Amino acid sequence: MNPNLNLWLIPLLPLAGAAINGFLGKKSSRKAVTAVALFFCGAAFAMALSVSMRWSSLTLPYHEFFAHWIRSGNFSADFAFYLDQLSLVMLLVVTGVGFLIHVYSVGYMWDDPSYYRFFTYLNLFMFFMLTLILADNYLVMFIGWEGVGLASYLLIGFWFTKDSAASAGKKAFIVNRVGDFGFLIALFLLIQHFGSLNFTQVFGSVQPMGVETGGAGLLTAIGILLMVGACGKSAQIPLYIWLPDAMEGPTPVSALIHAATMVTAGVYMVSRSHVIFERAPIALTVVAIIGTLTAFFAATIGVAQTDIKKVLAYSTVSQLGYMFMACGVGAFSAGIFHLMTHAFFKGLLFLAAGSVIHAVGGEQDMRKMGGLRKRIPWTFWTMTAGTLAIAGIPGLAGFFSKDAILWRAYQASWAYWLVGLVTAFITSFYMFRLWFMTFFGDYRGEAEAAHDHAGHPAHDAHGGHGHGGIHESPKVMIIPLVILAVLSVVGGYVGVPGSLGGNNRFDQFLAPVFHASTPADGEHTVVGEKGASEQTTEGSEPKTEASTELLFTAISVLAALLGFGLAWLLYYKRKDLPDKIAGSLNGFYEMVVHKYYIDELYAAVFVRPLIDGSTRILWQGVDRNIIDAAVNDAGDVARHASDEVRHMQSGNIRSYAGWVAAGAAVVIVLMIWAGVR
Amino acid sequence: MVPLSYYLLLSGFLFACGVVGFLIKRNIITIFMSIELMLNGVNLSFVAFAAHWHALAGQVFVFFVMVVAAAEAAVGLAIIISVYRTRETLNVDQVNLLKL
Amino acid sequence: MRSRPLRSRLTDLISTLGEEATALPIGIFILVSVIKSAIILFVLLTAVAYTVWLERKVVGRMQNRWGPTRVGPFGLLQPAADGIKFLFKEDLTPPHVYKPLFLAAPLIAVIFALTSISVIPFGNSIRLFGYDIPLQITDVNIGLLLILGVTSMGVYGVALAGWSSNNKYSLLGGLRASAQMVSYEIALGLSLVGVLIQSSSFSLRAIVDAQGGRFLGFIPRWNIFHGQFIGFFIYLMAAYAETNRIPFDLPEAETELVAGYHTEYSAMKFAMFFMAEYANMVTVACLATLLFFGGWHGPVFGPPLLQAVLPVFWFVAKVFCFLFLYIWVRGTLPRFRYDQLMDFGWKFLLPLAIANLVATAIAVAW
Amino acid sequence: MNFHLILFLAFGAVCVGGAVNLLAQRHPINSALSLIAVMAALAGEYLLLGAEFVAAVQVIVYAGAIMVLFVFVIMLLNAGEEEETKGSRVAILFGVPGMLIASVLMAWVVLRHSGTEAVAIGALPGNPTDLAQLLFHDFLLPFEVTSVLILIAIMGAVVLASKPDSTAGKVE
Repeated sequence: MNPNLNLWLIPLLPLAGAAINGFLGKKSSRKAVTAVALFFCGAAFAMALSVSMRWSSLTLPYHEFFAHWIRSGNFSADFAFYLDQLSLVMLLVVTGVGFLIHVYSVGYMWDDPSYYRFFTYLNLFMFFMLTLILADNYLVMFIGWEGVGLASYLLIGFWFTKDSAASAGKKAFIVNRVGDFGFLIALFLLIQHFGSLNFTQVFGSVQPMGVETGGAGLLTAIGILLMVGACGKSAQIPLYIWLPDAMEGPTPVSALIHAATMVTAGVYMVSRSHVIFERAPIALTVVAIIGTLTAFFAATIGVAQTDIKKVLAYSTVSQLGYMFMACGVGAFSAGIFHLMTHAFFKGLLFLAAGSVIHAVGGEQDMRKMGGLRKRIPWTFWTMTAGTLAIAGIPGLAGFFSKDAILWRAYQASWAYWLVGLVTAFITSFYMFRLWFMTFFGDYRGEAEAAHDHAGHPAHDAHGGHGHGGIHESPKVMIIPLVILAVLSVVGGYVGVPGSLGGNNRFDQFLAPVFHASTPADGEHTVVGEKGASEQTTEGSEPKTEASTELLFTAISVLAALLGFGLAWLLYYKRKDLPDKIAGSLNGFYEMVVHKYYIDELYAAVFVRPLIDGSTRILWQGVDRNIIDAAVNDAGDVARHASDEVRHMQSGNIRSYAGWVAAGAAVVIVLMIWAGVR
Repeated sequence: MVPLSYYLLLSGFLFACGVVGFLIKRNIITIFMSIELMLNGVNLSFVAFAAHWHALAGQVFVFFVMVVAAAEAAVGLAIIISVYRTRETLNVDQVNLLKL
Repeated sequence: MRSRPLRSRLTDLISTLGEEATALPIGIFILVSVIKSAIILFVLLTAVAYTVWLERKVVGRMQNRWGPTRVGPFGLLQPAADGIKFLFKEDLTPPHVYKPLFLAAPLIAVIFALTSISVIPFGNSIRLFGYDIPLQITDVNIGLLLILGVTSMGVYGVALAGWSSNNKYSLLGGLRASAQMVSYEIALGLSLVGVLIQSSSFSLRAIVDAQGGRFLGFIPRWNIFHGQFIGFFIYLMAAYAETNRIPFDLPEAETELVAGYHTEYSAMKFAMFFMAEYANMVTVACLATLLFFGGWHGPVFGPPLLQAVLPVFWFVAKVFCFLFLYIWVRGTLPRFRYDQLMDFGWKFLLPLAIANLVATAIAVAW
Repeated sequence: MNFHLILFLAFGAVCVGGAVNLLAQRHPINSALSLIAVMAALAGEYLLLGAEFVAAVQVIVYAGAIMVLFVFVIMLLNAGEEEETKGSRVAILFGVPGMLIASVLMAWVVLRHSGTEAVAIGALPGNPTDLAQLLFHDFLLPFEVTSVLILIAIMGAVVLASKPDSTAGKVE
């Protein structure tokens, strides 16, 4: 039997931290708050590590049951946790990166008046995220799902006195609701058809089912609806619009929630439901197309952004698109691999960006930076590691995971690969653009002069310290950066593909989850273009393909280098060129700068009609003329009727008694009549 | 030996007298007494049924009815006193407003 | 008696009313009952008359005067003279009274006063002409309840007299009487419950029988020595109030209300109230004897005839003691104020009675 | 005719007479006395039915306590004869006839559908021990509830009947 892992402690530790800080934090000193937050978060990380230590002695999947929640007829949903390889990876990523970001936040948020509140929310987020990961059924997962949404809302709107932050929080929440709606419907469908939300039971019921080919069936519907949910949470087209706005939150939040963990929940959920998706090719195709489009689309927007965090935000959207692309082509383990490496390098990038912003006194516009390389060397070098990793420079984490995805995408369809490749090029370009603009050239901002005046926005908690102009961040911020940088560099080596002489241990590790349940052999050929990918396990790829794969690797490296070169040309060598290009591409550039007017489009398509419709039809039409009128008319009728009837209420007791007696007499007569008959 | 129906008839008669008294009497105290008359009629049927079915529980219910009657008499008469204090009449036909 | 098979309808009916039915043929039963009623009525009325005489004598002595002395030796014929006087006085009916009730009230008072004596046993049954004849008009197995019920009806006489006189003194007397009697009836009833718990019967005969025997060979096993002293105390107080005797004679307080509820009464109607009051005193004294002082239990010795008479003697002696106590109290204590009376009843006697009841219940359950 | 029936009829006649007299009398005190007569006669009926304890309690509680309260209140308020006032037509036009029709119908039903089963005297032991067993054991909860009820009634009566100014004085 399995040893008792006490999984429940992992989410509950951060919750305890949140509770302590939430209730007592206001009165406690910053040091106490820090100690509580870091201790409970670190304890969760330690628990996760201890679980992974005992990994070999476990039979998987591991279940842990706590309490009955809903018991209704045949349907039941319990509070129970579930642990397998997939959960473990997520667990380690979330607790590990989360802990590092907690540490970083200590430095970053130190001067914020609501210091305790920040850590309360952060710990709360950890609780929900871990619940989401460890859930044994969709319902518990949904708790976590909604909970992280809540935490995200609270943290985006952390500086709620600022109007843009508050509305960004609301936007995130509302857009997420759209996705949650799809998720919920999917859950209802699951309950209706499988009578359960338990992963084991649902997948057990799904496994014998064949692959749905001829059109859309039940699994396709469920899959697409799940994907809608994932789109909301993971910021995919068309629901990505909230993520860039979410950058209103403090930078550690952006790093933790909107880059490393929460936004990957969608990927995790799709991967968790892979049994369903594998049997619904149309749904898979939808996932792949959405992922691919998002990856490309967001990357192009990222090129024209000037806000350092916005660039990273669109980059995140784009990278998430990669992950979905991987899922869509059936390469779930590649998706998760990228998820992990992305957590490392994107967390790193955000934190480093935060450090930069910190250094220049709250300025986020890259055009007002430059030449920071010498001033903040630690930040520069860690950021360089992150940039190289995301750009896919060989030997770093991003290279391996992105390469794995592209290779699998090619196996599915060259179109995915091509778009992915172009995206990789653009990614490399805008990341190096950011790099060059920030760290090279001359300093263009005025932070030197105006560093400590109160004029710059109070957000990003700069405030009191660092009066000496541009300066390096404190150690407490640098150490997490370094650790993440190291991880970004070496994190990829757990999944070196066979073609590069590795044996892709990551894929093998996840294999029990993703390969135990692929459709039966006779069926997979029908999957069509994805058939090949599902047949093979990367660990044992045929040698004949190794050279091809190597070729593709070379091409993507080339694309990355090309991006670097272009960025070097435009933003280091010939700085006048970008404006010229922008001028020549007048309309298109405008469009990109304005993010393809998507927000405006949404406003026109959804928000305006909604407001107009609510005002004209629902309020002035339905509400006033139908509902209110019904109520008023009912009231009028009642009033007129009672005007007539009230004469009965004379106040005369005997009169009342007479009515009662007469009524009783009628009842008695009726009873006797009924009895006699 | 007396048939059960005789007891029931007597009980019903008392009850009906109570109802009629409630309807035709004007003095609030007499009306109250009519209620007691109804209760007594019901009690008689309880006891008669208790004897008929050999179930002592019927007699126990009489006690409960008596307790309720006692409580009702106490509260009711107190109300009558306070009504009389404010209106100086016991005629229910003149006590037909909730306010003074 | 409840499981006895049904013989005839008549005996059956009577079986619910008295125990004698099985012992006596029906004709003789009726005859005996009539004779017993007559004797007891005679004795009771005589007792009432001579209680009045006794009262006048004793109070007189207490007040250092002679009391009645002129009519007969020691004034012994005074009650007869009083009776004749009442009979021959003009029977006034004031014009403003509500006549039906004015006439009915004294009757109600005296009837209920005399009725309650009917279930009181004076002694064990005696053998006469080969039949067992209990010294009691009828032995009902809920005798105590019957007495309570009948005495509680007695209040109507007083209340109606006060009201129908259409006189403010009378009305106040009637109101006081009804409020006082209803209030003290609760304490009275609760004080008896202790005795009932100990003897677990409502039958007065059974209650007396339960008091036979002795503690330690010389203390009689009467209820008053058997844990019911407080009960007796409450009973005594409540009984004084129920009979409107000093110190609770507020309904007829001369100094305030002229003569209270019987202000407007004269001649025989007044005599009826008088009789009712003293009959009630006798009943209450009998009840106290039966419930707390062992009834007719006492030393029995001597020849058979003496043995037959002694229990009755003991009973009468105890009752006499109580009547004397009444008179003694009257000669000694002043009258309460009305609010004091109500406070005493509700705030002292009632809680005490409840405490006594609870204590007795716990002791018995032990 | 038998003795039992004769007694039943005698008590029943008192009941009926009392009830009718209650309705007929104009003065509340006469109505009250009629009601007392009804109650006493009912106690007799209970004796016939073997319910001795109920009979005794009927006399003590109903006739001896509740009705005393009524008489007391009548005396206190010095209630006079009923005045003829124009009351409710409803009560006279619908209530009384309706009730009479219903009564007659019920009487008809009772007479028609009840058999010749008779209730014997003494058939049911109404002795206090068995009643106590029922009351304090089987019906303990209702018993306690009614005791609470009567406690509340006592308090309510005290509050209602106390003069408003006298309570105000206590508050000060």
